[in-house]
Amino acid sequence: MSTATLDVHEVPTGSRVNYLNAQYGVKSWLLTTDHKRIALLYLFSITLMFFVGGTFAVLMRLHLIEPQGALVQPETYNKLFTMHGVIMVFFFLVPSIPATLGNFLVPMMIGARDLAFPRLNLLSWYIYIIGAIFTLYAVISGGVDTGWTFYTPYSSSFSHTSVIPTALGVFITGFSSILTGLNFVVTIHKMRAPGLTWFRLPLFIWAIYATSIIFILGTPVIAITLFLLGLERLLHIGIFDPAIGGDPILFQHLFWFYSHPAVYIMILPGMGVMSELITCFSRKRIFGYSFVAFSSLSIAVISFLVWGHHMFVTGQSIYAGLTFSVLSFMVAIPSAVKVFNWTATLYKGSISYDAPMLYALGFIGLFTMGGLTGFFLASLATDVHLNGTYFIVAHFHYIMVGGAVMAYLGGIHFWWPKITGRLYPDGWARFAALVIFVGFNLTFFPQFMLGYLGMPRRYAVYPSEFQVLNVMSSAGASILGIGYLIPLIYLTWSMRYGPTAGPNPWGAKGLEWTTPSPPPTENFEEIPVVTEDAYDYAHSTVTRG
Amino acid sequence: MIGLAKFGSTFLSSVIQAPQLRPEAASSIAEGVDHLYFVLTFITLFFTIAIFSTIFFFMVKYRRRAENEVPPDTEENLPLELAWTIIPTLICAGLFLWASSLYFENSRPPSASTEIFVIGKQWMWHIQHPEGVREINELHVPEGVPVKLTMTSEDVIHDFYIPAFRVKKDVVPGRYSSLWFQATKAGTYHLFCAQYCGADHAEMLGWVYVMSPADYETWLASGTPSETMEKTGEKIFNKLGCSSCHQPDGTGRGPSLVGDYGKEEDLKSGEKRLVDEAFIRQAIINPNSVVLKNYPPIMPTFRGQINEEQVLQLIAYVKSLASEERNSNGK
Amino acid sequence: MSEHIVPLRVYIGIFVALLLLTALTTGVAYVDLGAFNTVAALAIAIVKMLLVVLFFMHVKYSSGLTKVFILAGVLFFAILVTLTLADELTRHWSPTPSGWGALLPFVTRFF
Amino acid sequence: MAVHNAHPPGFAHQFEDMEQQREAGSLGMWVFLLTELMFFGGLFASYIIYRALYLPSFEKGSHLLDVRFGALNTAVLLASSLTMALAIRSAQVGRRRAQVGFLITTMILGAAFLAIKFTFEWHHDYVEHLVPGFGFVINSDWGAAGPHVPMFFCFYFFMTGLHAIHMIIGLGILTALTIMAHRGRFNPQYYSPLEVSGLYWHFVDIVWIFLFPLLYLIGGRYMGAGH
Repeated sequence: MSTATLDVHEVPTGSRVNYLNAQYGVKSWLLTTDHKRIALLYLFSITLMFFVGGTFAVLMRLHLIEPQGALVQPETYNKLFTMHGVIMVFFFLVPSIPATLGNFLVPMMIGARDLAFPRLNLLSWYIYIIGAIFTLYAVISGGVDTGWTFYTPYSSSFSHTSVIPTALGVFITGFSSILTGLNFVVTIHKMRAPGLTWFRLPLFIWAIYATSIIFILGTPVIAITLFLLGLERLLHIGIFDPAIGGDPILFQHLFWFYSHPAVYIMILPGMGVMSELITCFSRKRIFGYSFVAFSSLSIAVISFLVWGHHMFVTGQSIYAGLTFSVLSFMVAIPSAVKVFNWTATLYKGSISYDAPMLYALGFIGLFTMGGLTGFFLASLATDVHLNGTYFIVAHFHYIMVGGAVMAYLGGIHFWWPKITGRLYPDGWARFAALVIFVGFNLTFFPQFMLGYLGMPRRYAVYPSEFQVLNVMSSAGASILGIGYLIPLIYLTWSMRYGPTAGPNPWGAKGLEWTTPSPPPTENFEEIPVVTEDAYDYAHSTVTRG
Repeated sequence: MIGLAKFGSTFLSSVIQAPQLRPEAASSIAEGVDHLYFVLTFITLFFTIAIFSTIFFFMVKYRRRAENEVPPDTEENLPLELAWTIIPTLICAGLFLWASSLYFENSRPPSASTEIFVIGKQWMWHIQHPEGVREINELHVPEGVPVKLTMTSEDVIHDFYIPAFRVKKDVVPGRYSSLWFQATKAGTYHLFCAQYCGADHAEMLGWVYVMSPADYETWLASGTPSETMEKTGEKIFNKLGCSSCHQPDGTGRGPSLVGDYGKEEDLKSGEKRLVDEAFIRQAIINPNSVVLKNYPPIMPTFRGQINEEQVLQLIAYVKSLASEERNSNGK
Repeated sequence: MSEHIVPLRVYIGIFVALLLLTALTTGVAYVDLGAFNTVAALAIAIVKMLLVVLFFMHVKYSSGLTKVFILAGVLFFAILVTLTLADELTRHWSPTPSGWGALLPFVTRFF
Repeated sequence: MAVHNAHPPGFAHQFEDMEQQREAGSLGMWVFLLTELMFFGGLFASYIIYRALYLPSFEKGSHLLDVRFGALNTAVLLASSLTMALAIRSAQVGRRRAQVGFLITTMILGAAFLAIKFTFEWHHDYVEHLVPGFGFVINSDWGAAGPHVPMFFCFYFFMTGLHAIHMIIGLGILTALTIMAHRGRFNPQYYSPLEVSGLYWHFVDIVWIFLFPLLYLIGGRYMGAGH
C-alpha cells in the first residue's frame, strides 16, 4: 500500500513457491495451520453441505407442485424442510463468509502472517467436521422432523426421529464458530500491521469483527439450550415440559437469543464483502466510512435485543412484545444507512460491470427487499397475520439467500484469482449472476403473496387455491438450482485450466492485493507499513494486472 | 410524503383487491390490518424501486469509459448522512406507533363476548361451546357478535389461525391463550394450524362457518343435546371433593368461589391477581403459586388427574358461580 | 515483562476477606430478612467476584480493553436475563389491555 | 521482522514479538471466558425464571442440601484460587520450586472439592432418591411444594455438574502445567500458559461463588435450620 503502483510482483505462478505448492499431499492439508489452506478446507466442506441442503430444497419444491403433494409422504416432507434448514443455517450460512473468506482474508487484509492462534483455527475446522458428521449421520439414520427451530415440547417429548444426533451436531459446530470468532477478535485487536489504525481498516474487517462478537456472545447460549434439550429428551426431567411444570416458551427465548443474532452472523459479513466490491468496481473511497463501520457494530449489538419478534403470537407478554417491536424497528436503521452509503459511493465513480459487481448489485436489490419486508414482521398488527406463513419464508430467504449467498458468491468471484491464482470465464460468471437473480425472484416473490393469502409454512399438502403461486415458486427453484450449478462447474474448471491471474486483476486497493496470486505461505515477505486510508483510489494510479 | 403514501396505498389496495392477491377480509379488524399492510407494501416498493433506479442511473451515467480512469475522490457529506439516518428513524417510529395501536385495539376482546373453548391435539381441533355443543375441526360462529376463544393444547404447541379474520395465536400446552374476533361476513373460511406440530401438521385444518345470529341459534339447538359445560363442571367439582373446602358461604378451609371470577385477589406473595381463566387453571394445576393472602397453602395439585377439557369445564362452573351472585344481588 | 507483580500480602489479605465473606453470607442466611436474604446473598457474591476478578485475575492492573470486554460480557448476560424476564414476569399482568393505557401498570410500578 | 532468526522459547512464528504473543494469549482467554459466561448465563437465566415460578419448591429443595458442605467447598475452592495466583507469582519472580509446589496444592484442593461434591453430596442425594431422571421420589412431607422440587434438583445437578466438568478440565490443564513447570519451561519472561490457565481457574471459582448462595441459601435457611 505504500507503493503507488501495484504490479511489483510479476513472477509467473509456476516457478514461484506459494501456499498451494509449498507442500503436497493429503497430510499437508489435513495438518496445515496456514489460514489460507484452512479457508480452502472450509470452502470445500461448506460447498458440499450447500449442495446437500440445496438438494433437500429442490425436493421440497418439486413435492409442492401438487396440492396433495407430488413426491413424498408428509413425514418425509417434514424431514426434508428440517434438514434443509439445519444444514443450510448451521453448516452453510453461519460459517460461509467468515470461515472461508474471513479466514483467508483477515490476516492478509491487516498485514499479518497468520491468525493469532493457527492451531486453534485448524481445530475449529475439525470441530465443524465432527458436527457435520453427527448431523449427516442423523440424516442417514432416518432424518429429523422437528423443524430447524427444535421447538419444545415437540422436539423433547413427541418426535420419534434423530433429534439427539442432530442437536449434538449443531451443539458441536457451535464451538467451531466460537473459536473462529475468538481467533478473529484477538487477531484484529493485536496483529494489525504498523500504521493500520482502526479507521484505516477495510470495512470487511469491521464486519467480521462485529460478526465475531455475535459468535462469541450468542453461540454459547444456543449450545446450552440444545444441551438442555438433549437432557430433557433423554431423562424427561421437565425443564421444557409443561406436563411437569416446565415452560416450553422459555426454550424459544433461549433459542432465539442466539438464532436471531445468527441472522446477522449471516448478513454482516456479506455487508462487509459488499463494501469491498462496491468501492473496487467504482474506484471510489466508500461514502461515509465511519457510518458504515459503526453501523456494523450497532447491528451486532441491537441484534441481541430483538429476538422476541419471533414470538409475538406465542402469547408473549404484550409489554415484552412492545419492547421487542420497537427494537426490531431500530435494527433497520443501520442497515438502511449502509444501503444508502453504498448507493452514494457509486456517484461519480468509474463503474465497471465485472461479475462480482453484478452479484453486488443483486445483493443490494434483494437485501433491500428483504430488509423492508422485515417491517411487516416488526409491526405487531401485521405480524399476527403473517407470522408462521410463507411470508416469513420469503422474507428470510431474501435476506439469507438473496443477501448472504449473493454476497458470498460475489466475494468468491472477487477473491478467486487471489485464492487460486487463476481467472474464471467472466462471461459465464455474469450469465450465472443473472440466472441466479431471476431464478431467485421467481422462487421467492410468489411466496410473499402466498403468505399474505394465508398459506402456513411447513405444509406438506395445501388447499388447491394456492397451487398457481406454488408452481411458479417451484419453477423458479429449478432455475435457481441450475444457476448455482454453473459457478460450481466453471470455478472448478478454472482451478486447473483458467488463465493465470496477476497479483491484482481488478486494480483493487487493500493489502491482500499487494501480494502475488496465490500468496506465499507467510503472506508478506516483509510486514507492510500502512500510510493511507482504505479505498484511497483517488491518490494513486490503478492498473489491473 | 404522507399524501404520496396515502395515494400509493389507495392505488395498491385497488390493485390488490383482485381475488388472487388479497385474502378474504371477513372480520372487524381485517380492514385495519390490511390498510397497514398496503402502506408497508407501498414503502417497500417505493424504496426498492428508488434505490434500484438510482443505482441503475449511476451505473449507466458513470460507467467506466477508460481502463485507467481515476474518478474524483469521494466527498463526505454529513447533512446527507444525518438525513438518511433520521428520516428512516422517523418512518420507523411512525410505523411502530401505528402498528402497536392497532395491535392494542385488536388484542382486547369487548366485555360482552361470546366465549368458545378450543383444545388443540395432534392433529385436530376440539371445540366446545358453553351450551355444551362440541365440534371437531369446525367452528360455527354468529356474524356480528364478538367471539372470544380460550385455547389450550393437550400435547405440543399448535397455532390457531384464521387468515380471513387476520387472527392467529399459539395454542400452548400448560397455559391458556385467548383470541377474539368479530366476523363481519357470512361464509366459510379456512382454519389452519400455523405452528409446526408433527407428521400431519398440514392436515390439522378445518373450516370456520360464519352464520347469521338466528341461524347460529338454530344450529346450536339442533346440535346433539348434551349437558352445558358448567353443569359438567359442577359434577367434576363435587366428584373431586373441591366443594368440601370451597364452600359457597366461605366457611370451608378454602375461599368461597361464589362471585370470585373477575375479582382481584391479594396473594401471599404480595401480588394482586385478577381471577380469570388463566388464574383458575393455575390454581388447579399449580395451587402453590397462587396462594391467597389469608389462606393456608394446603390445596393439592390436580395436575395429571384431570384433562384440559375437564379443567375448562371446571372454569365454566366457577364462572357460572360469579354470574349467580350477580343475579342474586340483582334481585 | 510489563506484567504487574502483586505483593504477597495483598493475595493473603484478599483470601482472608473472601473467607470472611463466605462465613458472612452463610450466617446471614440464618437470619430472616424477607426478600433481602436474596439481595444480601447476591450482593456478597458480587463483592467476592469483584475481589477475585480485580486481584486474582489482575484486572486491576490490566489494560482498558480487558475491562471493556468484561463489561460487555456482563451487559449481554444482563440483556439475556432482563428481556426474558420482561416476558415471563409480565405475561399475566392486565390480560385485557386497552390502547396505550396498557402501559399504565408498568409505569405505576416505579412510583 | 527481526525476531525471526532468534526464537525465544515458546515463541510462535505469526507474532512480531513475545509481548504481542503474550497479550494475544491473555486477550484470547478473556474472550473465551466471555463465551463461558454466556454458556453458564443461559442456565442461570432459566434458573432465575423457574425460581420465580416455583419459589416454595426451590426453598424446600435448597433446604434438603447440606449447607456445611457447600460452605466448606467454597473455602476449598477459594484456597485453590489463592494457590493458583501464588503459582503465577512464583513464575513472575522466577521461583521454580515454589511454582510446582503451588500448582500441586491447587490440584489437591481442586480434587478435594470434587471428592466432597461426589461422595458427600451427589452420592447422598442418589441414596435419598433426589436425582431427577434416576428414580426421584417426591416425599409427602414436602406438602404442596413437593411436585416441583425435582425442578430444583434438575438445576442443582445441571449447574454443579457443568461446574464439575469445568473443574475436571481444569485439573487436566493443571497437570500439564505442573509438568511444564517442573521442566523449567516458565520464567519471568515467559509464563503465558500459566497466566491464561489461571484466568480459567479463577473463572470456575467465580461460578461457584454464585452457585453457593443460589443453590444452598435460597430464601434463607432460617425456616429449615433444624434439618
